[in-house]
Amino acid sequence: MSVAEFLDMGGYALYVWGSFGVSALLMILEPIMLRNHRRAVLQRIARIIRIKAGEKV
Amino acid sequence: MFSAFRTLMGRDLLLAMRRRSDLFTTLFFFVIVVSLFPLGIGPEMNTLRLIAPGVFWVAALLASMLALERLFAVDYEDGALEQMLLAPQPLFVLVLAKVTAHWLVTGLPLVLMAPLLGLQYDLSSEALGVMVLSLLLGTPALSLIGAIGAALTLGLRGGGVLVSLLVLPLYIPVLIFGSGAVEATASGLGGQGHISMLGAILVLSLLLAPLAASAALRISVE
Amino acid sequence: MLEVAGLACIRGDRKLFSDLSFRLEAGELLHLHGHNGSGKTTLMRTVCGLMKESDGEIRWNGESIHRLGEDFTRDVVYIGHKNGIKDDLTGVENLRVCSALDGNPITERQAWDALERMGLMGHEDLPSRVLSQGQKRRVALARLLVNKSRLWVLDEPFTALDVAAVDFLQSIIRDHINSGGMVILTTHQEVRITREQVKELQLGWKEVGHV
Amino acid sequence: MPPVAKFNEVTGTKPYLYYQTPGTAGLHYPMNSRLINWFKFSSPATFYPLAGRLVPIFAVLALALIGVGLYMSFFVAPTDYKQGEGYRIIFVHVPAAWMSMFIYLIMAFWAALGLVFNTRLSGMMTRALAPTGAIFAFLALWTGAFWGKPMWGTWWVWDARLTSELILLFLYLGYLALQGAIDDTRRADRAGALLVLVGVVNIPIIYYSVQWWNTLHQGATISMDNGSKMGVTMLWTMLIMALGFWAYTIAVALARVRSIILEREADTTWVSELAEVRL
Repeated sequence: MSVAEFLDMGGYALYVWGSFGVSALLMILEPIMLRNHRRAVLQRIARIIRIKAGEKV
Repeated sequence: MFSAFRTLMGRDLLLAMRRRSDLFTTLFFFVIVVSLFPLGIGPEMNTLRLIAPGVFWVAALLASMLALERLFAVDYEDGALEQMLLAPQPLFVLVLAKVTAHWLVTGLPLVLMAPLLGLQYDLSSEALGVMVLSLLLGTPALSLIGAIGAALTLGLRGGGVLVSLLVLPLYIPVLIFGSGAVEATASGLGGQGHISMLGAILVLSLLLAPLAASAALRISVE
Repeated sequence: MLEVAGLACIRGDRKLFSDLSFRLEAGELLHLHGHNGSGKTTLMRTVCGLMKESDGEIRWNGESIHRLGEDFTRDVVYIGHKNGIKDDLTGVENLRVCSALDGNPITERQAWDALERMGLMGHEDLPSRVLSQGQKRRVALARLLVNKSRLWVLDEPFTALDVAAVDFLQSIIRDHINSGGMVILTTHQEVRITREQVKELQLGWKEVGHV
Repeated sequence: MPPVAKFNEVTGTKPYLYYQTPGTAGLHYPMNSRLINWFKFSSPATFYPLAGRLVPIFAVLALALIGVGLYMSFFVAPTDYKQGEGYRIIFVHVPAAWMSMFIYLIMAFWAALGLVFNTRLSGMMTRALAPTGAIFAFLALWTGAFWGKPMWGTWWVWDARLTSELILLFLYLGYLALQGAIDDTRRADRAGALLVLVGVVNIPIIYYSVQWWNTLHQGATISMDNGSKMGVTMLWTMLIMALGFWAYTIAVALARVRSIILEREADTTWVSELAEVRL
């Protein structure tokens, strides 16, 4: 089964790759957004600690 | 317990009487929305007769949702809701009283107005009868389910739109069986099955909705 | 008899107070002090059962108030910042509805007398929205005259009241205390009640250099 | 550690009570409240490292399962005699639909737990699962539409299951909107939990009424799955893909609950001592 044939999906290329593609896209996007959100939260906490430390010292 | 029910319902009806204008806003909204469709879709009687059940029911749904926000909000602002929570009566009885009063003010007028509007859509008398019956069973269920949404979104900014987003999915069975009943009768199939389902949903919401709404009130007042 | 043990309350993510314990017997008044935002109102609403405490126990006559439920709320009357009266109803109607909901309905006559004693002569049957803030407060406080609850929880009861009303309210509280009732209140004014019946509770964060 | 200034005001003859600053260890910490406290308060603190260890495990498991599933759905599963290659979309559509329903039930479980035991962790779990559930509901609709177009020529088919999936998406959006509208975390958790429970009670009613409505209007001519006969390999592929999605959900949900815990416990001592915060 040549690559071209595989990509063509028996004429249903748009629909098959449309579904699989969007699913893959969302299931990759979600972890990435999560990691960014986590990094932002960590930075905010670090800043709070620095402010608190700054105030006390 | 029953005296508290009567007292609170009497108070709410008295309040509604004092503010007569609010009484008619829901009714006018229903009448206007129902009258808009023929203008939008065209005066052709056959199509109107076909879409009448759906139009009436969607309009009733939107009208009851419109009035939902005020169900607890006024009491929340002036502190009467706190006193209700602290009253030595089971809270769900008080919630039931308030929802009954709310239905009498916003739901019942729709039911009474439906036959009149039915003439605009040239509905057969039999279909009109089932329409009134389905609205009579359906609108209390809408108020009850809506009370949960109103209690959950108490005091939130953008509460009105939020209530509709929370409550609409829960309204769908009532809509389906309500308009289905009328349509079945109009097409001669007989709407008995739908009406009984509507009654079942009403009984279910009569039992569960006040409990859920009281729990939601306790959460929101905190 | 009200008993609170190890109470802790969290507002949002801020811990207001923790490990708070006190006891209130019949014929005693608990006077809450504390700067704004120190948790006075939160404490009162938690004691009434309006809010859920995050830790600790509140017992009324030895039984947790959550288990007692309505039996506890029957003995409590709470008057917070909001008056809890409807603007479209008259003073008399408001009073009768409130007392009916509290479980002891009163006659029209009793309502009129209570409002007169509160100094609302001539204003009893006006819709509450035309009354001034002080008069609305009097309508709300008139419930204390007709109420049979033993525990009064009053949040800033004296605000918006003129001198005459404050004196009258002080006398009602004194009578309630002497007849074996209990009161928890917050006020920035001085409470003129005999020393041995008053308990003070200071709330608020007292850290070094903290106002 | 700020000095513990106990503010002790004794007036009147009766001895009175004291109050102490928050956040510091209680002077006397009675045994029983320590146990209750452990379960209620510090469970996020102990759960955080536990979740940290689980996330990579489930992530790898998800990748492996989905990899095998994809391979099987393209190369192992035979071409369908009637629908040709287009039917392969069900290997994503059906697992996504299953997961969207399954996640809502798990949210209901955590919601019930949260309301009954008043633990803070369950509220966080419910909130952590919601976005993933909403994504799967959307994916189920998207792939359903992409499958409907070649089969019936229209993007949207008012089929009973697709309509119920749409309503499920509305329930998810309602939950997310409610969470967004409430600032106080305690109220948001408890209100959200109640909404999920009310929703879970309504799902069978909604599904049944949509089913009734669908058969009433069109009869059962068009329905999603009576097209291709369910061969064994296809069933296996779908199961593997579903397990892959399931592992993916756990990994994502645990990761999200960790950042929720961090957000909510930002000013506690155990968070400030965390390694990741130090660097």
